[in-house]
Amino acid sequence: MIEKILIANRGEIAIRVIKTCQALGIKSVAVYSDEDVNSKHVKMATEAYHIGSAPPAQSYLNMEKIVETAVSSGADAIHPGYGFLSENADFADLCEKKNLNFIGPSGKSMRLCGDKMECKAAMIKAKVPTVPGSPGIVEEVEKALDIAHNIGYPVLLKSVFGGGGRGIRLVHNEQELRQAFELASGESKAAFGKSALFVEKFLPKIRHIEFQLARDKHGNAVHIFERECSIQRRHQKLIEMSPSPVVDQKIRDEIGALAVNAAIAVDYLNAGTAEFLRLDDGTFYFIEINARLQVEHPVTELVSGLDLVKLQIDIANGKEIPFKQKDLKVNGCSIECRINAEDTFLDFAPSTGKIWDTNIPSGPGVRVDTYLYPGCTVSPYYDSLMGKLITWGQNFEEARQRMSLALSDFYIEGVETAIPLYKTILNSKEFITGDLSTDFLDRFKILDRLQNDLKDEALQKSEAGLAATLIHSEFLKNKIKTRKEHGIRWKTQVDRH
Amino acid sequence: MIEKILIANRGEIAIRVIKTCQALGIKSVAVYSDEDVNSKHVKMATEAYHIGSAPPAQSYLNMEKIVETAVSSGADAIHPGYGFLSENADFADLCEKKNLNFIGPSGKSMRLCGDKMECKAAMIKAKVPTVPGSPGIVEEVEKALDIAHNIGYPVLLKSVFGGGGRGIRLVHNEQELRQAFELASGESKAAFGKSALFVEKFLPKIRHIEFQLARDKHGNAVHIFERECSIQRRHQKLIEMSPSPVVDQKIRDEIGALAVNAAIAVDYLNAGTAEFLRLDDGTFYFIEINARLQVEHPVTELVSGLDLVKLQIDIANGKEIPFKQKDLKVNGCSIECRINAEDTFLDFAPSTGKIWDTNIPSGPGVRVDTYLYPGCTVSPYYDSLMGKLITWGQNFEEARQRMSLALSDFYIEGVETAIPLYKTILNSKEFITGDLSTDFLDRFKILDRLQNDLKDEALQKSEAGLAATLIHSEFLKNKIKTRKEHGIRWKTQVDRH
Amino acid sequence: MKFKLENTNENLDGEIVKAAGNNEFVLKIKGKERDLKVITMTHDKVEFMLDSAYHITKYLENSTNKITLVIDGVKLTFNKRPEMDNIVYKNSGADSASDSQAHLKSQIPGRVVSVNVETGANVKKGDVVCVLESMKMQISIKSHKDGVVKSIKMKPGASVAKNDVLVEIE
Amino acid sequence: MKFKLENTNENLDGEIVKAAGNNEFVLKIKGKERDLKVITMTHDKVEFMLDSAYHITKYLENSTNKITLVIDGVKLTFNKRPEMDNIVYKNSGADSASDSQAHLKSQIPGRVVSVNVETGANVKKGDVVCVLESMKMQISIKSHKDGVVKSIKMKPGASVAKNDVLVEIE
Repeated sequence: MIEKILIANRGEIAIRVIKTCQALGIKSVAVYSDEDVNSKHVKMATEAYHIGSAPPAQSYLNMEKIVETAVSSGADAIHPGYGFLSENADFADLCEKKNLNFIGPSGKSMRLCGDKMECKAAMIKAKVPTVPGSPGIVEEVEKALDIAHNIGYPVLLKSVFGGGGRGIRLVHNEQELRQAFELASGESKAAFGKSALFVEKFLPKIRHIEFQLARDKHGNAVHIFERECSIQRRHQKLIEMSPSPVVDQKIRDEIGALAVNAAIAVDYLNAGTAEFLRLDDGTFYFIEINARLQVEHPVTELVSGLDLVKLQIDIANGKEIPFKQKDLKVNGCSIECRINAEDTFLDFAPSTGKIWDTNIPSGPGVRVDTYLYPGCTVSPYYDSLMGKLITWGQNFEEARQRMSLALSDFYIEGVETAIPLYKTILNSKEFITGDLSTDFLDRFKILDRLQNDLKDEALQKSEAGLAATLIHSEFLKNKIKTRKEHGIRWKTQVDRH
Repeated sequence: MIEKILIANRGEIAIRVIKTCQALGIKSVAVYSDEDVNSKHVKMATEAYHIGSAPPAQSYLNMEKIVETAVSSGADAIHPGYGFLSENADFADLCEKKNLNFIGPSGKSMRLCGDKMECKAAMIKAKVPTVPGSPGIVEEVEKALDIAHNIGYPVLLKSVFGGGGRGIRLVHNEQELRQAFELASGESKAAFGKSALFVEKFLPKIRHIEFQLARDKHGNAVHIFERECSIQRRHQKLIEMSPSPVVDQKIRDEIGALAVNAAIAVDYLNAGTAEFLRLDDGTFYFIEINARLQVEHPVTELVSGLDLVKLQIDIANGKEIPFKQKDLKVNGCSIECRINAEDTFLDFAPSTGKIWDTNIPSGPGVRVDTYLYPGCTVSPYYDSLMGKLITWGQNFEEARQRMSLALSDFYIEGVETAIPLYKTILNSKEFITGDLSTDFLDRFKILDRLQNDLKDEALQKSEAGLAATLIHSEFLKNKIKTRKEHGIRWKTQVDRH
Repeated sequence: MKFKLENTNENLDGEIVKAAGNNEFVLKIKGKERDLKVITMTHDKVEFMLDSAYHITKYLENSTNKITLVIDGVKLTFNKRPEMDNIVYKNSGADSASDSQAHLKSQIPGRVVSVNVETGANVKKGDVVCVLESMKMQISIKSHKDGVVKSIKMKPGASVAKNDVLVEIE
Repeated sequence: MKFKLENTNENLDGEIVKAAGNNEFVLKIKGKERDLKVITMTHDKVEFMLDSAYHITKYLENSTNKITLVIDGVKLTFNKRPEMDNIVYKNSGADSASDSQAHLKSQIPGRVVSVNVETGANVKKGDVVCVLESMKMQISIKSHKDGVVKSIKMKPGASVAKNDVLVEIE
């Protein structure tokens, strides 16, 4: 039985895993880079060890150092979180070799999931429908151009190591494909040390719908409903929810069964996710298995009542999944908004720095998974996800109202976020009626609406803002006077904190 | 339809009601006394009005002023919260007279519930079993002594205006009854302007189990399961949970039906609670109806998925309850700990003052309803409830683990609380096995165990505390030196904030 | 430095062995060497790693006799003079004073509802001396000893703060 | 005082009519009298009731030209010189500079992955000038105008801060 878990990650997911460890009385071991000395996961763990400098390759991607730390600290298991080493089959193998219980699938199964081409072949064999596209990995740009020419533009250029939408690029013609190929190849090399790209038919106005999976060592396999993740930017998810507005119990049973078959086809173990695209005509295509806990797992937790990290630990301990498919019922509705440090008006470019102040929302049906606290720092070395705001309601409308309210309560000073964008989306009639697709932002010109909403909001508050400024100016004048009389420079008064 | 609600209350319950108003897009009007200028409910409401000085009689109990404020602010409804005017039938009548929708039962029904003697008569007629005791109100101490003599000591002396355990006194003999009668009479006069006491047989080792009720204007009535509220001090609830460890579905159906009959017997409208005592042999006795939202309503919200304030507003709007009894299923388990400003080791005496710092716990399955923020003040003028920590889990054990963890995360600097006591209770084998009763604290000498737990906890942290102190002393020495050199007095450094 | 941990029999001693630079120190606590790395330090707060565990400490009081701090949410009081007696746990609604003291102090803030004794009266330990009201509750304050009421320091309607003297009994 | 609300055409003017004592004031805003009561005020924060509604304001910037504040979670910028132009919304991964400016500045912090132009080269608006990496993403920085590269202010591997000049194009 697992008694001490090293969490090979940082940020909100490390904290998420620690919380379950604490509740279960399992000791937790955090690891941290130079950049993360002050991070919350370090403060919350039972023990914490420094593993290297800021760049991921020298810390959170350093398998040997992490495994060594696990062994020397007496941990008997490793939770990889998401990102970093979570889908690295070599890491899973290394853990096994060192007698560390890797909380996830076997290296072999992970390799199969990660090799999108082999995975596709396994799915076709298991009669799980897949997206039309390139038959294998494309190593040279010329080969990619050939394939694209055959299946017809536009096409998607994807990285085998992608995951979570990272490294997916839409290209409309030869020139764009050349440019994208070079960039994607470079990114992949920087992050994973190698590049492996492939080409797929671009499908317009699609929904991204995925199924949460769990499978134990005794061969029991279940799906834990779907998540609708169609609100995206640059092919990365922004808003997720469960259930999907276009999945009823019949579809859930049907596609859920496909998802379970997909898990069996790759001998998947532990919690994972089968991702599908859904066309407007209701066709579902399997795209990939994410061989790890997802960023958006909380929406599934809130509608199922399950603690998925606990479930992962139970499965890793060799226990049977403690419920059957028929025991699971969707309870209410849950929505998640990813709180990224990004500037919406700069094409979601990163925004980093010190968080001078923050207010984390709370209340009935509100959950926030975050590493933020006043005074913490958002580092340019790691990804932009600072936290996740998740709400639950008896139905979609209640979850939506609570989200809208919680977004207004969420204050982060120091970096830009998409919180105002989310308010515009949440209050749009298209979101309310469930008219979702991965091109939602473009299709409904949401950024234009956002500008109008921001203008309206500013106008609504302008008189109160002016009133505050009148009074405050008086105060400052008197302060400056007082300060000058005491011979202390005014500047000290406006220094932050 | 209700568009603007005045909340005739303060503290966490005012905030709780405002949260639902915000989610539903209903405007909220706060009222506040001199003492509450800086209170959170004032800051959160759409509008806020000053209604008088600190003593409740001059503000939160001033019916005319509150109704006048409601009318002049354009509110169309009043939510009374709990305590203060919430069970004052005259107030309900006054609201009706002024065309304000009182969110609660009618004055007539409230009067019947409030008059414990008439209520008892109505219950006997409706075949709802009640506790053996005095036939009516006892106005003079000599009369009380007679009755006690007849039914035999020990007896409970109760106030008709009590509610929430307030004004209940256990007396073992004539002398105690005389003293208690005088005190109870005084308290009741101070709080409600009049006194009305009665005597009831004291039942040893009982559980306090209550049923949440709702009844609409169309005659639909349901119960929303039970709450086990047996962990008490001085007859006031400390910890509540739903479901109760001794209530299975059969008992829930049976006693729930009695609770619904009780509501019908007094023509009860809106959300309310039927309180029962349960003897060790499984007998349930009805004791009273609380004609308002309870402090402990969140545990019912977490296991039913309902927003009870929303349900109250719907019923006040004349809507039908949007579900039937058979649609309701207990989902998981929820526990609440009341966070009172009280000193456990001073017999739970009040502890008031400024809250220098606070950390509010959060995380999966954790909810906190509170008015606390760093810098706020806990006033001696109002009751000691600063907030409520509520957890949910798939089962009792998960809810308990999450509570235990959240209690450790809850930090309040400035007043004493029972948080350490709750940790001792939550981790006791008697609580874990569900061996509960209203004399739980005495029966298991919990305060002695608490002293041991505190000692153990202190010993565990003592070496780290010493390490901190060694380093900090060095720091202070250097600081004082530096400060002296700059001619600024050391004292400014240790001033708080 | 030597301390006694209040409410326990624990005596502790420790010293800084060396400052290793980069905010790192070697300490000796109860005879054992420990590594400490300071993360942040202010006049009333220390965040640090001791060996591999994070701790946060806040100082509430630092007087000549004792230091009160909260570490990881746990309140500790170190007596600086280990030879001093422990302070006993408070255990009643009244005073923690011993029989030998004349002053009966209030341990709660509140308003005086009634004064139940007169100057010169005889009282027994446990007799109700006065009734205070706080947070909607009435609380009887009982005499901490047998004796004669020497003086009464409050009157009905007055507010009393924590530690105010209510009566003197000799 | 007169202000223009940035990104809108809203001109605002207001004054303090009188201090009514007890932290209460009468203001005139856009010609209408309003009651204001200050709850707390510090060098960068004001909490107040305006008529009957609570507001909290935090000042992020107070320069000679403009005031940026957050009120009830909403960020406002008041231009102190209403005759000045609005600042246009940022709208690309590159600079908000207009054609007339030579400097192409970085609007993000990051590490330079590659420099795609040479000094003296002709570039067209939209051509990729360099690639930055930040938060695991590679971002192409495009020229904001047609012109000739006059100087290059960074090199591969270097870190750039927000608002650092990347190249000059004339």
